[in-house]
Amino acid sequence: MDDIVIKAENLCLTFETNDGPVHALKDVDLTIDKGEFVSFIGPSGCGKTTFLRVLADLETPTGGTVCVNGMTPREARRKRAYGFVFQAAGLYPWRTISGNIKLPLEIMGIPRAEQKQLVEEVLDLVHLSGFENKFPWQLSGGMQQRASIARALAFHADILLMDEPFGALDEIVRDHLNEQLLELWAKTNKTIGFVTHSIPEAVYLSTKIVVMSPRPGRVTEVIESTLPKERPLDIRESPEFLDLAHRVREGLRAGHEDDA
Amino acid sequence: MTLILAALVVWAIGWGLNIWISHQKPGRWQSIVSAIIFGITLVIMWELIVRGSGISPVILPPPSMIINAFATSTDILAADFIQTFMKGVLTGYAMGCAAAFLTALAIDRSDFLKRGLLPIGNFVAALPIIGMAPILVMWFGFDWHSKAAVVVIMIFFPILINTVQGLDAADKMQKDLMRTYAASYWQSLFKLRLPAAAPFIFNGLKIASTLALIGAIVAEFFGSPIVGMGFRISTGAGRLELDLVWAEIVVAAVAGSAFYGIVALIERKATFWHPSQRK
Amino acid sequence: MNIVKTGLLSGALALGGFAAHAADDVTLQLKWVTQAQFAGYYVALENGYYDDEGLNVEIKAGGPDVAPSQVIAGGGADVVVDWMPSALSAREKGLALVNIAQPFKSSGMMLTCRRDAGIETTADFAGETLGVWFYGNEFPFLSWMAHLGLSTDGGDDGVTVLKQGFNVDPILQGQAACVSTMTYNEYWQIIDAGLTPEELIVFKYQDQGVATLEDGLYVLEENLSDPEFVDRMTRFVRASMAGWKWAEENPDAAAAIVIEYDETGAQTIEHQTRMMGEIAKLTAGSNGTLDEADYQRTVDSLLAGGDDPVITAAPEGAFTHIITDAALN
Amino acid sequence: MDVSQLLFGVIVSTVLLISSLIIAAFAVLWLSGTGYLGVKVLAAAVLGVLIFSGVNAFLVKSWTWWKESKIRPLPDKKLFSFVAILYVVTVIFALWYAFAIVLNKNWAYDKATRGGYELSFSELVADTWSQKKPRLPTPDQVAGEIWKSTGTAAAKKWERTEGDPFLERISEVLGDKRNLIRHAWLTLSATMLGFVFGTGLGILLAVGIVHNRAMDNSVMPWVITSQTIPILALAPMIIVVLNAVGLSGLIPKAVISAYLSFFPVVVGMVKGLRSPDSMQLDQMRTWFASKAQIFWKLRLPASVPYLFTSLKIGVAASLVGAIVGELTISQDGGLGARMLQGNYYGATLIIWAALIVAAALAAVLVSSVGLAERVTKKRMGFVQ
Repeated sequence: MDDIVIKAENLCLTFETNDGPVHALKDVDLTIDKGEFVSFIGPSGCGKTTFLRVLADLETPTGGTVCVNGMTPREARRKRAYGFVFQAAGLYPWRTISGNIKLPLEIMGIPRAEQKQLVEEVLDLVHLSGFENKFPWQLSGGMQQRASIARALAFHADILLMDEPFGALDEIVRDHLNEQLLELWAKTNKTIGFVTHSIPEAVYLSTKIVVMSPRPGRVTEVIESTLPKERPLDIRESPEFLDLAHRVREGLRAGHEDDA
Repeated sequence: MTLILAALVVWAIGWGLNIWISHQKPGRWQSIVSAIIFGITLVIMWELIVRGSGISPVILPPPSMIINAFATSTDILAADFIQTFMKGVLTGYAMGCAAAFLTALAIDRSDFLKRGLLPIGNFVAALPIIGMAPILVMWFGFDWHSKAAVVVIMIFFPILINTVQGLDAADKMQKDLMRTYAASYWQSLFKLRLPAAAPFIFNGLKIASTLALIGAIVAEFFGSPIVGMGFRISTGAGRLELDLVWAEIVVAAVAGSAFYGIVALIERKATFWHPSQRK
Repeated sequence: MNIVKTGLLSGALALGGFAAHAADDVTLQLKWVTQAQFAGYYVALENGYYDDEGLNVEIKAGGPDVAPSQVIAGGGADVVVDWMPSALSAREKGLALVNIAQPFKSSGMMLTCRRDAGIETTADFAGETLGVWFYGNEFPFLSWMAHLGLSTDGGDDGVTVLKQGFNVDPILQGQAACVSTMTYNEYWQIIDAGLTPEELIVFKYQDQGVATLEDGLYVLEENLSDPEFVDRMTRFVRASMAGWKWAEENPDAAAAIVIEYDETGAQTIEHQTRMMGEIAKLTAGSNGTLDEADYQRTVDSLLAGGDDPVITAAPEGAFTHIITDAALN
Repeated sequence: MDVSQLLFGVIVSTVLLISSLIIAAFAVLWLSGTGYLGVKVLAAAVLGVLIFSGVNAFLVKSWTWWKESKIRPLPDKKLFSFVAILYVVTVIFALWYAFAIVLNKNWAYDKATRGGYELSFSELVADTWSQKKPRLPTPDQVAGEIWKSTGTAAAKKWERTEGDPFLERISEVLGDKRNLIRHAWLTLSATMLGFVFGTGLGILLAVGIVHNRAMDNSVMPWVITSQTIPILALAPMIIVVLNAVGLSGLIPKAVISAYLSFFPVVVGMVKGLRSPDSMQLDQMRTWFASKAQIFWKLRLPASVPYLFTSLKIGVAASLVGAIVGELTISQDGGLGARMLQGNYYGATLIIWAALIVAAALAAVLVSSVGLAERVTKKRMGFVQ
């Protein structure tokens, strides 16, 4: 099917350490369609970040296959098929906001004039117009993270991979950014992979929630969201939402039990 | 000519070996072996190039001559080592460290002194103090006392500044915690601030360990009894005993490195908890 | 700006001079810093004696850490001013230095002692601390001590040797009973410091019969087989000796020339004038030719070094008269 | 700053000045006996520190009282620092004069004994503070010597060149061998050249070490070892070797100066080039950045703060290198040559003048690098 963007089959990844092998990922099978918003949730050590890093070719799997846009992760990386947002904003203190967003564009060799236009576009998208010439430390934490999302969006990759991007922010800012992320997703129709450890966040954002469990890292449950695409903040008090959240919690517990 | 070509071949082999090693599984042995191979490569190239290009041994003796001089004059080298290192450097080092440390503690007690002395200390630490060597030789006489004095003034300020900085290193939260325990000045000094300062103090001690030997040797250039590493180096060149001079330089380098290594080793044992000491 | 300009100018002049006269380059390495001890060479340069001989001479001043023998071995000079003991010692170490001229007839080296340290004769040296220069200058002292039968390892029946810096502080401050001085230099520093000649007693190496030859001109033996080099040195020695004789006759003017060439600006005209007066006494007896009797005395004195003689065998071919014969006769 | 603060400053300074003079006088009286010099210097230092701390404790107490009495507003921090520095400087000068008496008194007594006259205390002080070749010259003597060898020397040269064209006179004055300014300039040029060599070499080595594991393993330990070799020992040999290949003058000095200054740069740059964390490097990977791009866009800019810290140490080391070089190649002039010549002729004033000028040079060099650091960091957005 053309719509499949990411496909993992029997994916395994084992780290060799002094205390013996650690199975970060074991037999992971997963398919993600175009335009989906997929959250990965699970306790720490369950391999959710590792999975994202495998997709981004930051880790090499030790078994199984993985396809991104029909290519190997390495080819996908070479083709710049995805944008990656890390846990911290990771903006360069010596570059202004627009300089930071230009950084990947410079690396990819995009012409200067086009760079300028792209930067304006994405800044508008994340509501940061007017802050082009500010340095990162002159912005609040939430604004910095928005800038880093803008940086990941700047080169029009179809896929956006986000590794706990809002983990270090406070609840109120987080809500706000979640709302904006949904808006952005609706506008751009990108495929988003999103790692989180917050159940409400996962339920609120996703069309598909992947529940994972540790030792060995594996997928225990994939929950399709029944929520509509249009999601105001107060949807979180609806029974449908609470039901989904309950299912996720159950899934997490189940994963935990067979660990014990 | 063939010898010089041979030198290039040796270089290629040595470097190739090191590249091969660097692709092996990482471990502690790797850097040690690499460094040794690099050093041996350099020494062999030195030998081959000096012999190959016919450089006079009174300008640059080949390593084989230096090793020979080393072997035949161990008694001289040992006497020089004792005079310069054991008497001059170690005495000066101990005195300089103690003086700087005590001064740092005295300064630490008063904000006023800290504000007054630190800028001046920083300034003095950047000065070419080595220029004081002839003056100190004039003041403290020709024997090792003046060398120790040079060592003292050379290492005093680096240690002082590092210690004072270190005593400020404990963070506010930890200091507040000590306050909640109603700890006295000395309690908080010994239980919190000195341990927190240790990485800084050791940094100062390490800098001082390389400065000390250089200071003592330089001071010997300006007058000394007829024994000592600086004496041998300066007079040996005049007598064209370059092999002995280089043997003495080797002793100095080994002694200096060992001194530094010992301080670093103590640091590793004493501040194992510091992030920089963890793997 | 000025330095750059002067540099360019002198560079252009040197090039121009080379083109015009095709002058031969000679580099002379001195044994010590620019002072009246080397007045003859500076006078020859300033008065154009070298130019007249078709030579383009560069004089490199020395210093406490510059060993002329090492410089000539490294190819940094064609001819060096050195003392015979250190030249012979270098020869024995395999660096074949040959004396081609000897402008200094007498030795200016002496040991200056304070009378209040209880020294009247050489017999009083035992158990005292004596200041000595090294860097090649220690050889005459060592052979003298061997002559007197004194060990230099310290102890009551020997002397304690102190590596003297470049000044006379040890005697002023009582750290040593005697220090090494030159008649033309350090002795006057002691006098300038306020001690009177009556308070001092001097032992001249010349009077003690252990004098060794001082400032001579030395070249590498291998170069002497080259007739062109011999010719160049002949002209050099001729011009240098003319410089020396002029300096002897015009000490004040010679001192002023030396001052002009001192790059460090630390020399004073008073000191240099006095030094020139003393130097003239040492050069007076020589027309530049090495006196073989003096040579033999130097060698004997160095051979008689006791357990650890400066040289172990009488050197062969350590001097030549070819150049002085050609230059002066 | 209001009047009361100024008043406070003045009172404190006066108290400090008086107390320091008391220290000086006391030290002299106490030490006017005879004995081993080193012991006395040590004793004087201990005594100085004791009195110093006593006065200090008193000041701190009164300061606290002042603060708590709330009669007047608290003087600001800058003034406090200024007074503190002033205090320390005053004490240093007082001790300097005191030590001048202690160190020079033997010669004064020696002269008196030989001349057969008695010295009163005031005569002793007058003599020790004005000797021609003192063991420790007083600050005013050093200042006088510096002025003599700069200002007065320039004025003399100016007069002597009367009649020459104006520009020529200026260049004559600046190029005067007796002028300390020229020697400072010579040292400065060797320092700068060596600094540029050393920094360049240091950065290149650091880049190699960061990018090549083999180099990291094999070269780094020897870089550290190189600094334990006493450079003064190598200096004469470096000069002879370079002379043999026809390099003389500025270059050998610059080489020695580079030898000393490359080390801090290597160490700092390796640290700086490795300062980007794994997240930043991963980020670069996701963009498929080349090694060169990672270097130019991430590693190099991230290393700038580290570079400047090293440069400040490096420039001071460069100056030491140039001076050490000049101690050996004294024939070309420079501050090191002045120190050596001063030592050779026992002219302590020349040594001290050269030392103080060298110190001033070091201060200027380090603060220029500091200024460049502030400007660059500000432009790069490092400063908050």
